[in-house]
Amino acid sequence: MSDLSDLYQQVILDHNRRPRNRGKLPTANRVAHGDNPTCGDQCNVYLRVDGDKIAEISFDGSGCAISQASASLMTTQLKGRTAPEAQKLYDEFHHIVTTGEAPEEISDLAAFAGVHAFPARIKCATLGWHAALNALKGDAAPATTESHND
Amino acid sequence: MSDLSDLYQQVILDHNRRPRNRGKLPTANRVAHGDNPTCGDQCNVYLRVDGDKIAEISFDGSGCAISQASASLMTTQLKGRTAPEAQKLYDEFHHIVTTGEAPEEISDLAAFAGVHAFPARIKCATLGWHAALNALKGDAAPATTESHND
Amino acid sequence: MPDWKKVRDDFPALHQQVNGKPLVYLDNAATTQRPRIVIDALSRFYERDNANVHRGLHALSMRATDAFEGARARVAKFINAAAPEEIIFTRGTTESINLVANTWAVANLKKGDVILLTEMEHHSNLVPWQLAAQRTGAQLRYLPVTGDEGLLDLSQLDRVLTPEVKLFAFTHMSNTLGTINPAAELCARAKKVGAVTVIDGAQSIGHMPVDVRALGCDFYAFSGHKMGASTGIGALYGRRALLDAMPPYQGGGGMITNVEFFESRWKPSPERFEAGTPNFADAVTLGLACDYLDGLGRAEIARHDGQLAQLAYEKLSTLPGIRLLGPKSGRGGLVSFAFNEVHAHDIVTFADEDGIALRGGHHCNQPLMRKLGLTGTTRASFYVYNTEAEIDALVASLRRILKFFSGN
Amino acid sequence: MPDWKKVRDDFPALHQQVNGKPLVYLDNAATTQRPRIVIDALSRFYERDNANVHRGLHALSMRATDAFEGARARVAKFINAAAPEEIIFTRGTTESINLVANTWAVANLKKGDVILLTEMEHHSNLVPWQLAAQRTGAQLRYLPVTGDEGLLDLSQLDRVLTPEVKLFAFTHMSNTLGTINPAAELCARAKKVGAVTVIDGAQSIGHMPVDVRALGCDFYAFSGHKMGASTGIGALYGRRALLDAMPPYQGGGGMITNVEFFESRWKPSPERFEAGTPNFADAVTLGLACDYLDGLGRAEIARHDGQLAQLAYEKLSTLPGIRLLGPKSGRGGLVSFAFNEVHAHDIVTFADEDGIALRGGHHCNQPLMRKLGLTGTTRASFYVYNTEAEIDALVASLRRILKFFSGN
Ligand SMILES: Cc1ncc(COP(=O)(O)O)c(C=O)c1O
Ligand SMILES: Cc1ncc(COP(=O)(O)O)c(C=O)c1O
Repeated sequence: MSDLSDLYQQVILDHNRRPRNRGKLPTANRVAHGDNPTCGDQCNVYLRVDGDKIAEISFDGSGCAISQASASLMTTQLKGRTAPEAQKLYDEFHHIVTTGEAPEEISDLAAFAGVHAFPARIKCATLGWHAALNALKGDAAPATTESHND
Repeated sequence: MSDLSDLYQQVILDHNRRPRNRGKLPTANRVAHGDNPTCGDQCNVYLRVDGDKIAEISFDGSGCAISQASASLMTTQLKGRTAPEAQKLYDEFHHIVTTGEAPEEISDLAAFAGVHAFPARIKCATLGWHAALNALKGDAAPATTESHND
Repeated sequence: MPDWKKVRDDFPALHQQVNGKPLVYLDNAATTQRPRIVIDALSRFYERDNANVHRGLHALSMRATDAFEGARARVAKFINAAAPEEIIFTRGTTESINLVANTWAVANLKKGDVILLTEMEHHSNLVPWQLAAQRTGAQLRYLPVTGDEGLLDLSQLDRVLTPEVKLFAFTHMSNTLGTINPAAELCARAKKVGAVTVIDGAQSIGHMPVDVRALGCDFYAFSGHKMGASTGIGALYGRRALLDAMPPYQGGGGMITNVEFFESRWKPSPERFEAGTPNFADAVTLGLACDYLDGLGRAEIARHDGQLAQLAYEKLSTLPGIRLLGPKSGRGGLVSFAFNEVHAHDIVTFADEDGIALRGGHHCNQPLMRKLGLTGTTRASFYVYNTEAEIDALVASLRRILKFFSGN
Repeated sequence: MPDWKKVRDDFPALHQQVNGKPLVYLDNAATTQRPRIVIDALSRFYERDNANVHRGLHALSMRATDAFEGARARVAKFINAAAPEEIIFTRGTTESINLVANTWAVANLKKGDVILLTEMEHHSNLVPWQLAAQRTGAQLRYLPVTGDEGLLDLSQLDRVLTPEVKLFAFTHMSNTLGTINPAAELCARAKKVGAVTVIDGAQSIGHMPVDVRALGCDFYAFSGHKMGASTGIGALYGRRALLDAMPPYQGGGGMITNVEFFESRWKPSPERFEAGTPNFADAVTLGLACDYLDGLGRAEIARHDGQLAQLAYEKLSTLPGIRLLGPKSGRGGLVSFAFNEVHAHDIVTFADEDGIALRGGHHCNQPLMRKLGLTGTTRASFYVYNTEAEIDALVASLRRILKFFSGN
C-alpha cells in the first residue's frame, strides 16, 4: 500500500474528514460549478471578490476524498489572492499532480504529489480548481474536467 | 477447371451467346422486373397470358452468363404453361441449382446442376424465374433475389 | 452442470497479477472477458478468411460471407428469433436502441404520443428517447422504481401505461440494482394498449436464457462485449413485420437495391439497416460466444451468477455502514453499494491495489442515483468465472478500506 | 525504400492456396489484408488489457483507456489533425459520413441550400446526402465526370459551386475509376463560396500521405479495414470549431455531462459523438496500422501501388475488346475494366479458379455506371504486398477466360 499511502496522505484524509470552508457563501458575488462527467464528481465554488482580491471563498459538492480534500485545501490557499496569483498557484498545483515534483516552498499542496502515480485521479484533484478559476473569470458555463485545456 | 466446365456447360454458353426470346414483347399483358442488388444483374420478363396459359414470353436485361442463359432457357420452357405448371417447373429448377440433383426427364434445365457448387451464383440462375413468377402473379413490385423466400 | 473451476482456464485475461495480486475481475457488467475460442477465432479469421462480404464472388469473400451470415443465423437461434433476417448487426446495445429511435420512432411518433421508460434505465436507453421526443414532439413518461430495493412499481403501471403510450422501452436487468424485470408481463401489458416494446438486453443477454418470442417483445437490443464476444459488435432483434415497414437507418453501400442520382430504393431487412462494410470479423465472434454460452447452459449461468450475487449481498451486509441497493433476493449477477464515509472512487482505487477490479460511479444511471439521493455506488458484477473465494477477497479488501478511512 | 518482397511475410492470409493455386489477392479496394502485428495485438489486448474504457479506475480499465486514447492520438498524428479531439471513432467511412449528415447537415441545411457531390461518388457518399436532403429540404447537385477517363470536369466547377452550396462532399480517390481528385484545390474553391467540405477518404487513407490541414477540408472520413486494421473501426476527422457547434449523433452512455429524466447536456468532442461502449479493441489496431504504414512510408506506398496499377493498365490494354476505365496516368492503385463478351461475374468466378481474387459489379457506383453505359466492371486493386508477377497471372487468366467464352 505504499503508493496508496502516498496518494492518501494525512493532510488529504484530514481535509476529507473535516473539510474547510464547506457550504454555500451567502455573500458570494461569483459562483461556478464544476463536474467530472467521467465519475460524477461535482463541485461548486463560491467567491466574494473584493477589488482584485478573493475576500472569501467556499465550496460544496460531492466526490471522492481526493476531489473533496483538494477543494477544501484550495479554499485555504486562495483566500486573499488575486486572479493572476490564483492562476499561478493552479499552475504549480497542476505541475505537482502531473509530475509528482513538489518544490519546497509550497508546503500543503505538496500533499497531492502522490496523485501523479494515479493518472485517472488527476481530474479529481483539479476539479475544484477548475471551478474556482472559472468563477474568477466570471465564466457562467460549468467547468468540466473534460474541457480541452485540461 | 472441372467444376467450371460443369458450371458453364455448352447449353449455357450457347444460350448466353444466342439468347432465345430476347427483347421486349409488344403484345405483353404482364411485365415484371427482377434485380440482384448484390451484383447489379437486371432482368425484365414480358408475358402475354391468354386464358390460363403463357402464350408468349420474352426477356431482356443484363447480367452474367448464368443469369442470361437461365432467363433465355426459361422462356423456352415456360411457353404454353399455366401458372401452377410454371411454379412446379421453378421448384424443380430450384432443386437442381441448390442440390445439383437433376432428375432424368428435365433435360435442358439440368444444365444448371453445376451451379450448386457455386452457391454465390444461385441467385444469378434464379433471377429470371423470380421475375417470371412475379409477372404471372401480376405482382407490380420488382422481384429481387434478396427477397425473403429465396 | 459445468465444472466452474475449469471455466476459468478458458479465459486468458484472468491469469495475471495486478499490483502484485492475482486479478479478481468483478467488472463484468461493464464488459466481460473473452474466452480463448473467441480470441483465437478472430486471429484465425484474419489469417485465412478475411475479405469483404456480400458483394464478392471469390473464395475468401464467399467464406467470409458464409461466416458472417452464419453468425447471424446463430444469433437468431440464440434468442429464438423467427428468422436470421430479424437480426441486425450493430456496434452494441447503444447503437441498437438508437437505431429504433431513428427509424421506427421517427416514422411513427408524433405530438401527443408518449414514450414510456422506467426510472432505472441506463443512459443508453434514455437519452436516445429524449432525442427522439425532441424530434417528433412525443413526450417521455417514467414508471417509478420503489426505492433502494429497486423494483419497478407495478402498482403504477396502469396509471402510466395509457393508450397514448406508443412505445415502452425498459431494461431486462438493471446494471446498477441487479433487478430482473418481469419482461414478458410488461410486454403483454404493453401489447394491450398497442405499444411497441423495446427491451434493453445489455445485462441479460449473456446471463440468462433469452427467448424473444416467449418474451413477446418487438425489439431486443444487446452487446457482444458483455457476453464474451469482441468489442464493436452487437445486435438488434426486430419483429419482421415492423422491420419491413421501417425507413432505413444509415445510407450507403449494401443497403440499396437501386441508386439513382436523386433517389434510391432499399433492400429488405437486415441489409436495409446495415449500410457500409459491416464489422464482419467481430460478428463471427458473436456467433462463437453464443456457442460458448450455450455449451455452459444459460440456465446454469443464471443460477451461478445469481448465487454469487446473493452470497455477496449477504456477506457485504455485515459491513458497518453499508447501504446495499437492489432486491434482497432473485437478483441478477451484481451487487451495488455505498458508504457514507468513503466515496466509490476511493474504494475502487484501494481495491485495485488488492488486484480487485470494481466499478464506481453513477453507472450511466444519473437520474436513478439522484432519485435515491446518491451520487454513485460501488459495483461488483459477476460472470461464469468468478468464485466464492473472490467474494471473500472483496469483503476483506473492503474491511481494510473502511478501516483506513475511519482512521484507525 | 521498403523491401516489398519482405512485406508479404507480414501478412499471414496471403500464404494460402485457393482452388489449388497460390492466392493472388487483388480485392484490396474492398478490404485489405491485416499485417501480423495487427492480428497479434488484438489477441494480446484481449488476453491482457481487456476492460471497458473511460469510466473505470482499476488497472485493466486504465490500461484499456490509455490504449484507446493513445490510438486516437496516433490517428490524429497520422492525418495531421490539430488535436486528438478532432478524431471521432466510427464503424468506418459509411458511418463517418452518416454522422456528418445527421449532425452538421441536419443542424445547418435548409430549403434552398445545395449539397454538391460528384458523379463518381460511392453510394456511401451519396445515399446519406439523399437522406439529409429529404430531411432538410436541401437539394443535391453533381459535378460531372468526363467519361471513361474518369476525371472530374473542373471546367464545370464554377457553374455548380455557387453560393447556395453549403456542403461539398467528394471522394479523394475513386474506388471504380482509380482517379485521384485534386482535393486541396476543391477544398479551396469550396471555401471561397463558404461551403463545408467532406472528403471520402476510404480509398486514399491507406495509400498515400494524407494531411487534413494541408488539404484544408472540414471533415475527412475513412475505414480501418481498408488500411490493414481490423473491421468495425474507422474514423471521422472534423475541424474542432465545427465539432463543438454540432448536435450529438447517438444518445447513450459516455456522451453526456448530465442526464435528467427530461433533458441532458453533452460532453465536447469526441465523446459527444461516441455514445455507448466504443469499439476500443479494434481502435487499438487502427493505431497500429498507422504505425505499420508509416513504417513503410506512405509516399513509397503511393508510388508502389500507382506503379502496379499503371503496369496493369498497360498490360491489360493489350487484351482484345477490353474497355479500361479511369485516367491513363496518375491513377491510384486499381484498374477497372469491362468486356462486351464476358460479364464481370463470370470473370470473377473464372479468375477465382486460378486463385485470383477480383471484384465484379457496380462497386457501389450505380449512377456512375449508368452514366457510362455499363452495368458493372471487373476491378483489380493493389496494395503493398502485390507484385508484378501477380499482374502477369491476372493477364494470363483473363486471356484464358476470353478464350473460353469466345468458344475456341
Ligand atoms: C470510395 C469509397 N467510399 C466509401 C466506402 C465505404 O467504406 P465502408 O464500407 O468501410 O464504410 C468505400 C468502400 O467500400 C469506398 O471505396
Ligand atoms: C443496462 C445497460 N444498457 C445499455 C448499456 C450500453 O451498452 P453498450 O455500451 O455496449 O452500448 C449497458 C452497458 O453499458 C447497460 O448496462
